[in-house]
Parts: sequence; structure tokens; C-alpha cells
Amino acid sequence: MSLNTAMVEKYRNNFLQEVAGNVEEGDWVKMCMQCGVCAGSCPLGNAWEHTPQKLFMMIRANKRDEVLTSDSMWMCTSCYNCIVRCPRELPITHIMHGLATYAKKLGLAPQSNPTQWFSETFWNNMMKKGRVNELKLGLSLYFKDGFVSGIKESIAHQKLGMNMMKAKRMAPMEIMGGHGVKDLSGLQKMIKKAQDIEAERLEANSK
Amino acid sequence: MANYDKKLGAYICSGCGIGDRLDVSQLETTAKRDGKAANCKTHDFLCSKAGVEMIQKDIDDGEVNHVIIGGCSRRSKIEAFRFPEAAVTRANLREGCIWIRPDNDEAQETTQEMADDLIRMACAESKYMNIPTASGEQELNKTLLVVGGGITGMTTALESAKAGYNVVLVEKAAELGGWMAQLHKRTPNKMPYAAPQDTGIDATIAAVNDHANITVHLNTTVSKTEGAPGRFKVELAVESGSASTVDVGAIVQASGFNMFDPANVPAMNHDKSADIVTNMELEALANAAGDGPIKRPSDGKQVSSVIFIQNVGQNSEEEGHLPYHSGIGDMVSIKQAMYFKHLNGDCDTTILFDNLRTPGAAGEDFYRAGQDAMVTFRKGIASEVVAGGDLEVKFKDMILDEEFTESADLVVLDVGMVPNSGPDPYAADNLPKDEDGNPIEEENAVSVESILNLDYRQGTDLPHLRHGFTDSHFICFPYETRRTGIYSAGPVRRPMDIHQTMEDAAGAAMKAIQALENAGKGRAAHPRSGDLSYPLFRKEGCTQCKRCTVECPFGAINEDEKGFPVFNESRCRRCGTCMGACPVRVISFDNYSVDTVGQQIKNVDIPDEFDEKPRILVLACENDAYPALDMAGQNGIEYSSFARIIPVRCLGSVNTIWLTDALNSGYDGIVLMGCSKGDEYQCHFVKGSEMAHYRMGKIADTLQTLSLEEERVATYEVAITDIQRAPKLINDMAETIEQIGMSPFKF
Amino acid sequence: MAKHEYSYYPGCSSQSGASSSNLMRSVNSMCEELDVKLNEIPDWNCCSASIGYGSGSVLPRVSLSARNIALSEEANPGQDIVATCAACWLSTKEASERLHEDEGMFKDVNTALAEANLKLNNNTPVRHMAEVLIEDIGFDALAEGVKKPLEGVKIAGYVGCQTNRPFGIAGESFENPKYLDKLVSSLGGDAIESYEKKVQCCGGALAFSEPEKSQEMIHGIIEAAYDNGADMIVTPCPLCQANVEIYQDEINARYNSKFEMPVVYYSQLISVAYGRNSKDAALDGQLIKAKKLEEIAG
Amino acid sequence: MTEVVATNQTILVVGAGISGITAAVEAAETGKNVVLVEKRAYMGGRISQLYKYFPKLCFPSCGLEINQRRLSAQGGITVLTMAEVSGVTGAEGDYTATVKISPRYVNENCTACGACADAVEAEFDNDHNYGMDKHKGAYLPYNMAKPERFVIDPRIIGTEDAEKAKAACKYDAIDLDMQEETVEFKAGAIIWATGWTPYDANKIQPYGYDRYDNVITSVEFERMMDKFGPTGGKILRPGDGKEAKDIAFIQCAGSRDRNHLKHCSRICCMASLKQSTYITEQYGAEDEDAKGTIYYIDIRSIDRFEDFYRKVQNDPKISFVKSKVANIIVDKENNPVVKGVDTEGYHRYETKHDLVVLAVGMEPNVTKESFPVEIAINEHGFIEADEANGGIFAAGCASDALDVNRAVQSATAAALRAVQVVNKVAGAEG
Repeated sequence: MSLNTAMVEKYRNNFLQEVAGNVEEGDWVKMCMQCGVCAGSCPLGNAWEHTPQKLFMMIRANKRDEVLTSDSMWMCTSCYNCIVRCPRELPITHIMHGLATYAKKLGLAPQSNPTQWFSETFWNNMMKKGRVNELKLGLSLYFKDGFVSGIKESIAHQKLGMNMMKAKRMAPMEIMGGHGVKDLSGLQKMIKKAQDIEAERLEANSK
Repeated sequence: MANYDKKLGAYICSGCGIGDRLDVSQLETTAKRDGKAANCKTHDFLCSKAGVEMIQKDIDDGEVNHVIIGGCSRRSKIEAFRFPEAAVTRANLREGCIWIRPDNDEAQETTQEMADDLIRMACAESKYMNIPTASGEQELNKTLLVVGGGITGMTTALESAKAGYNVVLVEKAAELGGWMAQLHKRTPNKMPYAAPQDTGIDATIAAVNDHANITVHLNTTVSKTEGAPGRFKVELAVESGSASTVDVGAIVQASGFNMFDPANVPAMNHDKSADIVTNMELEALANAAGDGPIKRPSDGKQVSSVIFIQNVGQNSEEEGHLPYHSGIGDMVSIKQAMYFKHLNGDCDTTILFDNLRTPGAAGEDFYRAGQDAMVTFRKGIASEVVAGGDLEVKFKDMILDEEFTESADLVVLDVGMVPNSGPDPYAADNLPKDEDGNPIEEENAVSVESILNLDYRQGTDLPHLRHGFTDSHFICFPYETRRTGIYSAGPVRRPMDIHQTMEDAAGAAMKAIQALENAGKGRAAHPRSGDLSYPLFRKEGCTQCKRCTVECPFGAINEDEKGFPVFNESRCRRCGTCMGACPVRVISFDNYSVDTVGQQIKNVDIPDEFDEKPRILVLACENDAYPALDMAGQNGIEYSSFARIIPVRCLGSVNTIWLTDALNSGYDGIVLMGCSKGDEYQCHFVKGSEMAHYRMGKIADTLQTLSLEEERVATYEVAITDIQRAPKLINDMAETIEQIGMSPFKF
Repeated sequence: MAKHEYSYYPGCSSQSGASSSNLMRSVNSMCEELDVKLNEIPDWNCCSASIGYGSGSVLPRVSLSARNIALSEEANPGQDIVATCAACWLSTKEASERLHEDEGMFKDVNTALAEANLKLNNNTPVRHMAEVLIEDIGFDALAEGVKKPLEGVKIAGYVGCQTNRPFGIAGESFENPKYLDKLVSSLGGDAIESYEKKVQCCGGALAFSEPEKSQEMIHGIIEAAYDNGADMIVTPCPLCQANVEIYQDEINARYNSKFEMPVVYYSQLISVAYGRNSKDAALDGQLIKAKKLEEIAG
Repeated sequence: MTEVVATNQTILVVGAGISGITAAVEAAETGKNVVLVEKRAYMGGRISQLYKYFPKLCFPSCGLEINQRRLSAQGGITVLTMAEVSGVTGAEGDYTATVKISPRYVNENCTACGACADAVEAEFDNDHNYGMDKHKGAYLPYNMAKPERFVIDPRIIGTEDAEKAKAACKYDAIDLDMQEETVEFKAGAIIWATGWTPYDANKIQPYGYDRYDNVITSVEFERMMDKFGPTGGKILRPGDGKEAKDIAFIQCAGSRDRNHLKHCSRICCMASLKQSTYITEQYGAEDEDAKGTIYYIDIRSIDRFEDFYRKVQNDPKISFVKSKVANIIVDKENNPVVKGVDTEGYHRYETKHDLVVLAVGMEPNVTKESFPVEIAINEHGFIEADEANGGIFAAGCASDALDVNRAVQSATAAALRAVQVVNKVAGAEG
């Protein structure tokens, strides 16, 4: 049984409880009073199909699939505007991140969403050396839709790249390796452990 | 009535510019010659210690017992010019004369005339008034009657007893406690406002039963109440048929409420399923549960999902619904939702609300506590509860803008409180009217059984304000009922929760205690608190026309077997509406009578027609219009020097004879200024202004008889804030006179 | 000994050859001038920024920051951690705060850290360089050291998001923080106080994935600076700096505008005002040259 | 020297707003001796700064007139203005209060003739009008101020203005050497009626009250309607003095907000509903440009007031948006533009108005730290009824966020509780 199915079974008619138990800061969702200040404060408000406040209402209304497959929370730029204005002090930014992560873990995150993809690429890039390699990150983004479109993208951004290089803010040699953490294995073991702890907990919650 | 030689002393202040603007020695002469004031003195700073001492010495020496102050307004320097052993009148030379007139040579003559008249008027008033003393018929009865043995009544009783008074507590049912005794828990009244609390009702009942100063009468109703504050005689009827009489000084009505009948909202299908319950019915289920889970009535299944529907039949214009809101229903539902969270484990608990009404500090804290306990709050309007094995609630989620159908084991309806207030004495006046002006009967008219059975000319119970509640109409004076010495408390007054009701009970107890104490001394109740005057009545002149008994805004006046009025002085609020109503002018007060005003009118000097100096009589309510005119003076707003302003207790006290006399003696115009009337009346005596307007509607006949133009008399509603408008109304009249000409009735 | 000493967390983008290497250079110059010594946390790792959320969930992300704090505590005991990047500062500070509030998480994190033979005590304040300037040095002291006042340079202070929210600088408003304006004034420049986009998000998180969305936001930020007469924008955040500066060509193409608005760091302003040359102030790292600063720097 | 005659059968009432006045008058009319202490130079408190009451739309000065008359008619009340209770010792039935009285520089000789005000020149922000206009260095706080006595602003003391004021007074009422004094007296019970203060709108940064001229508070709006207020009774934009016709009311400005006041201030919904009627009052029903928008989370018109809510809902000029406004910006004409999302069905708005009125919350004036004795105060700063409070009772908004009607109710109840104490003392003393 997939984790998703197990969660559906476990929480049945109570998505709010599921969110409270498994999503980063999800326990706060119940405290929303539907004032809408987050919705109005989001700089990307126009892009959201469901605003944070509406997502919270949908959670209470057990609209599980709609919430978890939504691309809305992937619009979050982590600007924290909602958090500082929320009259109930809900950590909305974190809840958005948490919902996104949770959806991804359950395999429900919208595959087509570019930020979802970028986020993963960023993480993988970072995990390779313990520090981000901006050049590789950029290139991998350009090439995300295949080699041909990657070349096109690269050409389109060529001027920018050249300028950055000229200003010594981009180093072509980075492609060969670049900066990194010395104790890479320690770092990776640490992350693995943290991931395991979370995974076990989620697994246990689904029972 | 007073029986003493009046010694008038006129004291004229020349300070505050009065001496600069007016010929003060002439004023003194006027007071002596026209005002017949034996003792006349001028002081350049009358309110100073020396000035006041000068007056006091004359009083102490027996030279003067009627003091006339010519200086600032009666609203100014009240503390300085308080001479309790003398009758004091004031001629308003400052705010009412020099401050409203331009300081120039041209205006000097008319300003002086105005001042002279003000002195004449004050002297005349003084001459015709008496120093009021209590009638001597008072009784001090330190016992209160409390009607209703719920939390309101019990709290009233305990609070009064704690202040050292005796209480007779009457309860219709066989036990004390009322609705509160049926509650499983109450909403919290202590920080941190996080969980339902024990009601503590048993301890309250025990405290009432144990208190030496409280006598409890169960299974008892009030079958008759007669008398007045300080001397009410109350007949108590016991269910068994026996009766007794108690004497009490004041009464608190704490007759509570009934629950709205959900049958009035058919879509909720309350009668179709035992699992659709009202909020009060849920309390019984919670009590029955003990410490175990709440079970649904139909089959005893443990409730695992419950939906609360808020606002059922409330705040609605639909037929059979309540036009108001109980206000407490959301708090109650949060409390009850917590029952399920505490008793039924993982129970899904949803509250469908429209506007979540959890006000104040305690309210918002409790709302958050409910959310924290995982109660689901949805802004949703329920359209129907479908009865069946599993109940279904159809509603529109207002946030998601979507129709939903959710099933539940139990549905709880938040139904409102309906006041248990007895029949409204003025029901017919208050009913909404159809196009022809006939009252439309309200469908859900409340209980018609009388609570107090008052033996009053104007009905058996406290008048309703709105929707059956006996609340006060006054924001500033929430306990002012229209029956002196009888106060209502708790949800009969307005929907309220336990915390508020207990505060209200203490407040009502305070007022009741105050009423009986003052009745014992012959002092008037609010708003003329402390006034010792009372209606005097010349029976031999009375024609038994009953106008006074009908028009008294406070239902104070009864009729004896022959139809003569019985004034019940401690019920009287001293507004003088009876005096204004009396066609044969047999009603008066020591300090306020047809003469005290009539003689002021007569003593104004009326120049002859060719002087082109009209005279405008202004009768201004002392609570609102008169202060507004004072403040006009304070702000240098000018008005006609032809106006002669007389403050009246209430426009309701204006007797048409004053107008007739004024017109006959050559006044050119009359302006009456009372408070706003109608549904949102601001008249402190409730009906006074309305009565006056009604009476003035008929003045046209008088004018016609005298062949005078209708425009010569104008009646206005004037608020205390009409500081610019009130002077303008006077000036308008001056202009009108200029247009239509002087009165032909000058001598 | 230097007057002020801190444990320094430079972050990925400040490394040589990275997008805000110019920040690093100007910070070094600034610190020399202010007698501030920065001791780099040895073997620091990426904080994963906010965008890490998609793949890294809470515990891994917090562990990343916890590792940096633990390393700092080990190598630079007793020194406050100072970051120059808003995202680095926020991630680290937020991790530290959450670990203070959540004992369970603190335990979990230490379990994870043990895999790397590290232990977190979590008693180290985490601060942004702006806090050091404002709180430890102060505007008055900053003004005293100015050798070449930035006279006549009109500068819009763009604070952005993460230096400002949710923590911000003590005593400053989230909606209208004034510290950059005060800084500009202290350096003798003209602060554009009516600049109303100072806390508007630049959409950095979406710059790569959904550039049309972020560039719309950047457009507004630059436009408001122009409308208010700014010669340049100053910012305390490398992500903001990069976003607002480097896409101006693309934005001009998209919106048919002609922006050429220099975007600099506070550290560059200070370096110039304190008399350092263009190179020390890393003005050569500008894609859009801050000519007025170059003129002053000589 | 101010003399206060008091015994342990005296009731001390702190604060002479509507609650304090009510408590004092109710107790005095029951024959009790009362000392009423007021921090301001005049009585009346917040209600003296209101234009109208809800739901009747009547004028607060009307009831105040009666109350002030009741107050002066009673010999039993001693009023101390510009006075603050600085210390309380003792216990129920036997308190000693220390009261600090600031110099008014005007004694009881004052006839309120106004000559001093004519003589002085300096002007200061007028607190009665929330600083929207100025008063002179010698001034009567407002038309109905009681005691009806002028005040010399301490800021002119030592200046030429002070000497001019003194010279202008013919009644030797100005005493420039008046000093702060401290009086001590007995009281059996104490009623704490210190009321509330409007939440500081400067702190609500997203709404830019500190930055935008045309964003004002509800209490300021109230002053605008007063014909003797700072705008002469007109609704004018502070920014440019133009008439404001399209007015936004923002609810919960500082209330129900953990960044500000956690509690619901109860009155603001009704206050805004009331203020929305001022639009028609000012411009008439026919003026199509005149309209109001109420942005709210929940409308809490509670109980009998619901019919007032319905009345406003039926007013075509007034619309309701269920939304906590996210922030306000201004356009080039300095018009406030209100931004947010209508949460009923998700509608994003960015609406320009002429004027924004923030329905600011009620902050209790008491703080636990400032209280002279140990007392039960909840986290919101309101005094709770508690046995441990002894003979000290809260009245009105010192006890909860209350409207006037409920405040008076609370004050009447507090009067009884004080009467209970002094009656007990009287009983014990025979």
C-alpha cells in the first residue's frame, strides 16, 4: 500500500487531522480564522488558484486531493509577508512549504510545476558537494527540457552569462567541481539520518 | 405646600463683562421695582467666596429665603450657588444675554431690555415658587421583591442581602436555578477562558436558601402588585391556592427567557428526528452522559460526528423568526463542541456560523480555545437538515462558495432566547402598522401571562422596548424602566450570557436599593434625582378628564373609584407632563407650576406695536435645548434680542394656557424646543416631547380663534448638539415676524 | 585585537566566482575599515535557503543549519554568528529559534548531527551584518568615519524580504524599515525615504523556474526607484541584489523599458564612503556600473 | 491645599468617564460619600469625544448633561481633576489612597469668562481632538467641560504668555505658582473605572497610519462629525482638506490580532456601522459619490443591535467585504488604495477610497505593573472579579471591552459592591 493510500485509510474523513499530524507546522491550520490577510499580502497573489487562507478552509472541508495536487503552495517565494501580518501568527510560509513537501512525499505534487522541479534540482545540486554550484544549477535548469531547448535557453541567456563572467560573478571552472564541504560524508550521513527519522515517523503515522 | 413669608433677594453680578455691557444699577432697580425684591445687591464677583458669603449671610440673618441670582446660567457655578435652605432662581445675564448679543452701541438698548426682562422673569418665578419639602408620607421599606429564581434572581437576592437588605424571592417553579440548573457546564468567566466550567449553581442555590435575609417562595407567582416605591404591597399566589401579602420597597423582575421554538424553522426538521436537538436539549444529553461519551437519542450510538447550526431563526426578517440575535449562541456552541472533544474522543465537530460572535476578551480567547481543540469552524449557511438514519446537513460554505452536504450523527440547533416579559402595556402602540395605520399582530407574540400583575392604570407589566425585551431605551441609563422602583434584570431585558446577567443582577439590585432609599426620603428618582417636589393637586377643580392618568409617561398616576387621579408620588418622576396635560390646571409642583412659568411670561415687558420690538417666547427643554442655547452663548453665536427664553423640565410639561396667555398678551411668536421623539426618542421623560408635539398640533385652532397666523407658533425637536441650529430657529422666528408683522394683541 | 570579532558564515553565493563574490570583497574592505574581524566558520555548508523545502523537509533543512552552528560553536566559541546573506541568516536564525522552541526537534537534530560527529548546544546568537552595523557600531560611529561623503547620490534603500521578515532588525517596522535610509544618510548620501517598494518581494525563489512572475515584481521595484528619482538601489541581500540587477536587460525587453539602475550592497557604499577604491569596493563586480560611486571612489 | 473629607465609609472612584461618573452618582444617590478622581482636567472621558451613540444615534452630551447635573446636585461627591491615584494601602473597608494632583494653575475663582484664552498666543495640539487641531495655552477643554474652569497648559509656565493670562484675569483665578500636591485620604472601597485608550494606530504598519494623511482612526472620525470639532463637522481629508465621500472602514484595526491586541474590542463593529450612517447624514442619500465600504472578519453586532446591522446592510450606499485588509498604499493623488482578498469566494481587490477609517481597538488603561496594589488582571489587561481583590472593584472598560450601555451596567454593579463594603463598615462601626 502506498503511503498516500495508507494515509487516506488512516485519516478517512479528517484531513485537518492528517495535516496537523504530518505537515510541517500543520497543527496551526486549525487556528486560521479566515480573515484573508495572507491571501491579500502574498506578492504572487495573482498567481494562486487557492490562497493560503482558502487552502486552510479546503483542508477543513476535507478537500484532500484538491489541496495536495494544487500548485498554489509552490508559488510561495518565502517572503514571509503573510507570517508577519497574520493576526493569528500562523507560520503560513512554513505551512505552504510543508504542504508542498508532504504532497511531494505522497507523490501528489504536480509534476508540471517548474518550481517543484527547481526545488529538487537545487537540493540535489547542493547535496552533491554540500554547497550550491550556481553554474551547474543554472545550466541544469536550462537543460531541464532536453538538450536542444537547453542550448536555446543558454543562447538566450548568453549575454547575461557573459556579463556575470566579466564581473567575476560566474566562474566557468566551477563546472569542473567547484567549492564543497570537506566532511562531505559526515554531512550526507547527517542528512540521511534526518531523512530517516522523518520517514519513520511518517510511516508510523500512517498505521 | 409651603407656608412661609417669602423674602426675595436679588443678587446681581457685574463680573464677566456683565457690568461693562449692562446698566447694572438699572437691573437692580428693575428687581426692586418690578420684581418686588426687597433685598437687592450687586457684586462684581458674585461667585467668589465673598459674594457667596454675602448671600449666605442674608439667608442666615433671615433677610432672604428666595434668592435670585442675576449672572451666569443656571448650568454654571452650581456648586457656588447651592443654598439648600433657600429657593434659588437664576437670571441668565451672561450665556443668555450679553454673550449672545453683539458688543456695540446699536445693540446696547435691546440687550439691556433683554436683561431687565430676565430679572423680572426670575423674580416672578421666585415669587410664585415654594421651597419644596417632602410630603412626609414616605416610608422606608428595606425589603426587595425579586421575581424569578434563576441565576439572575438569585444573584440579585444575594447581592442585595450582602448590602444589608432583605429579599423576598419568588419563583414560579418548584426549584431554584432556572435554565442554568439544566446546563452541563457554563462558558468560562475566568482567565484563561479555555474550557467549559462547572456552573456552581448548587452552591448558589444553597447560599440563597441559607441566607437569613432572603425568604424564598417556590411554586409562587405574583398575583397583584399595588402601591409605589417604598410601599409596594405584593400578593403572592402559591400553586396550591394559598396566598399571602408582602410589603416591599422596590422590585426586580428577573423573569428570564424561553427558548425559541425551532418548529418555526421547518427546514431544520427538529420534530422529524430525535437526533436533531436544540442547544438546550444538548445540555440534557451531556448531563445524561455522565463522564462517558454523549450518545445520540435515537439509538444510543456514541456520537462520532456532530454539526452545530448557528443562528437558527435569528436575526431574520422571515415570518416566525426572531428579528434579533441572542448574541451568546456561538459561545454556547463552542462550549458544547468542547463537550464532544472532552467526552467523545475523536468526534468530528463542526460549527456552521455566519458571523462568529465571540466578543470581548473572554470571547476571542474562547474561540481560539475551540479552534485549538480541533473544532472545525465553517462560515456556512445551512438550508436544510435531512432527517433519516444518518442526518444530512445541507449548507453553503461561504468561503469556498460551494454547496455541501455533510452527514452527522447529531445536529445541534442554536436557537435564540425569547424574553419572558409579560404583556406589554403599550402593545397596541408599538406594533408595526399597516398602510391604514392599524397595528399588525406579531406572529410569535411572547407569553401574555402577566408577571407582576401591577394594579396600575397603564397596564399590568413593564413596558417592552423592542422584540419583547424590557430594556431601557437609554444608552446612558440602562436601568431606566418606565415604572419607577421596578427594575428588570437578565435576559428579560436583553439577551445575555451568565456573566453579564450576574453583573446585570447586581446593577439592578443597586438601582432597586437606591429607589427604596430615596422613596423613603421623598426624593425623586432619575433624572431629577433628589427633587423633593411632587405633584400637588387641587381636587375641587378636577373634571376627571383622565388626561393626566393616560399621559403620564411612567404610568405613575392611578384613578380612584370616582375617576380622580391618585398621584403615587414616589412613582412620579417630576417631569410635569401631567401638569402640561391638565386642561383645568389643577396640578402643580412647589418649585414648578403653571404660575412659575406663566408669571414669567406675564412679567416680560411688551413694547407697543410701533416700537417694532417683537417678543418671542422660547420654551426650551432644560436637558437639551437650553444647554444648547447656553453653549451658543459660550461660543459667541448671536440670536435675536427679542427672544425670552424659559427653561422647562420637559416640553411635555408645557400647558397650552401659557401659549394662549402669551399670544393674548402680545407676544409675536412662540418657539418650543423639545427633544427628539418617535422610536428613537431622546426625551428623558420618554413621552413628554411627543405629547407636546401632539398638543401643539392642535394649537392651530387657538391661533385661528385669535385670528393669528399659524407661523407664530413653531415646535421643534432640538438636540443638545444643536448649538448653531437652536439660535437659528429663534432668528427664523424673528424673520417670520418681520414678514408677517407684529401681533395685534399689544396693549 | 579587533574591536569587533564574529564567527562568519559567508554562504554559497559569496564564494569566489559566485554570483555575489563582489559582496564578499566589499564586506572585507568594509570590515577592515570598521575594525571588524570575521572568522569564517570552517567547513560550513549550504543552508539550503528557503527553496530547499521542495525536497528537503524540515529536519534535513534544520540539520544543515544546525551543522553550521555546531561548527561555529566548536571553532569560534563565544562569538556571534554573522551572515551577510539574507537567506543564510534567515535559515540559520530560524533553525536556531525553532530548536529553542521544539525540544523534540532539538533531540532529533543532535541525533542527526552525531552522524557527523557534531553536537549542537544552540546558545549562539545568529545575526545579520546589518545588525552588527546598526547595533554594535551604530549610525553615529559610522558617520564619523566617513572620508568621502556620498554627496548628491540619491539612493533607494531596497530592504527586500528575508532581512526584514519574519525577524527583521530590532525596532524596525516590517512595512517601512528605515535603517538603509539612515545608513545612506550617515554616509552623506540622499536617502529616498518615499520609496514605497522597499519591502516588496523580488520573487527570487521563482527567478529560475518562473521568470515571468519574478521579473514582473522586479520591474515594479526598479520602476518605483526611478519614479522617486533614485540614482541607484542599495540592498542588504545578495539574492535581491542579483535579481534586481542582472535581469534588467530581459526586463527591458519584456516591458519595453530602458532601465539601467545600478544595484549595490551597503558594504560597497561604506567602502566607498570610507575612501576605498573602486576595486576594494568591488564596483567592478557590477553588471550595471554604479558610476556615481566610481566617481567618488576615483 | 486641596482638602478631601473622607472616612472608611467613603467610596473612592478612579476615573470620571461614563463608568466612573455612573458609579459615583449611583452610590451618592444612595446616600454614600464619594471621592471621584480624574486624570484629565475635565470629566466625561471618552464619551465626551464621541459624536453619537449606537444604535440610537443619539448624542452622548445629552446623557452627560444629565449626569453632570446629577453629580453637582449631590453634595456627597468630591471631584478631583488632574489627579491620579499613586498609591493604595490597607485592606477592604480600610484603605488609604494617595492621590497626586497636578497644577491646573487656575483656581476655583475661575468664571470661565475666557479672558485668559484671549490674552495668550501659544498653541498646542488639542488632545480632546486627538491632535487634529490646536488649543491655546489657556483653554477650556471643550464646550461642556466640567469643572467649567480653564486650564493653563504647563508648557506656557515661565513664558510671557503665562503672565499675559494672569494679567487678563480679573478674578485672581490664575495662580502661576501652583504646585503639584499629594493628598492622602481614607476609603472603604475603591471602584477602578480607568477606562480605555484607542490602540495606537501607528503600530499597525500595513495600514500606514503613520505615513498616509488620509488614513485616520475611528476616534478621529468621530471628532470630525462634531460641529465644534477640528473640521467643523465636515468629513475632510486631512491630507488636502477635500471632502471625503468614498470612505472605507477597516475592522479589527489592532483587535483580534496577536501582533497587537489579542482580544476582540467588541464595540468596533457597531461603531463602524454607526459611522457608516454619518455618510448619508453628511451628504444625503442622493449623492451617488458618497458611499461606505466595511471590511470585516466577523460582524459582531451582538444581540438586540442586530437590527441596526440589518438596517445598514439594507442601505444601498454601504457595502460589506469579508476580509481583513492586507495593506494600504496611496496613489499619486494621495488616495488610499486598500488591498486584500474578499474571502467569500476569493475575490482580489485593490480599491481606491477617499478616506480610510481604522476601527481601532480598545486597550485598557490599566496595566498590572501600574496598578498600586495586587489585583487580578488578565493577559489582556482587564481587571477580573476576584475575591483577592478585596474592596477594589472594576467598572466599565477597566473590566472588559464594553460599549457604553454595558459599561454603565458594569459601573452600577460595581457601585453596589462598593456599597456592600461601606455598609458593612457602617454596620461594624454602629
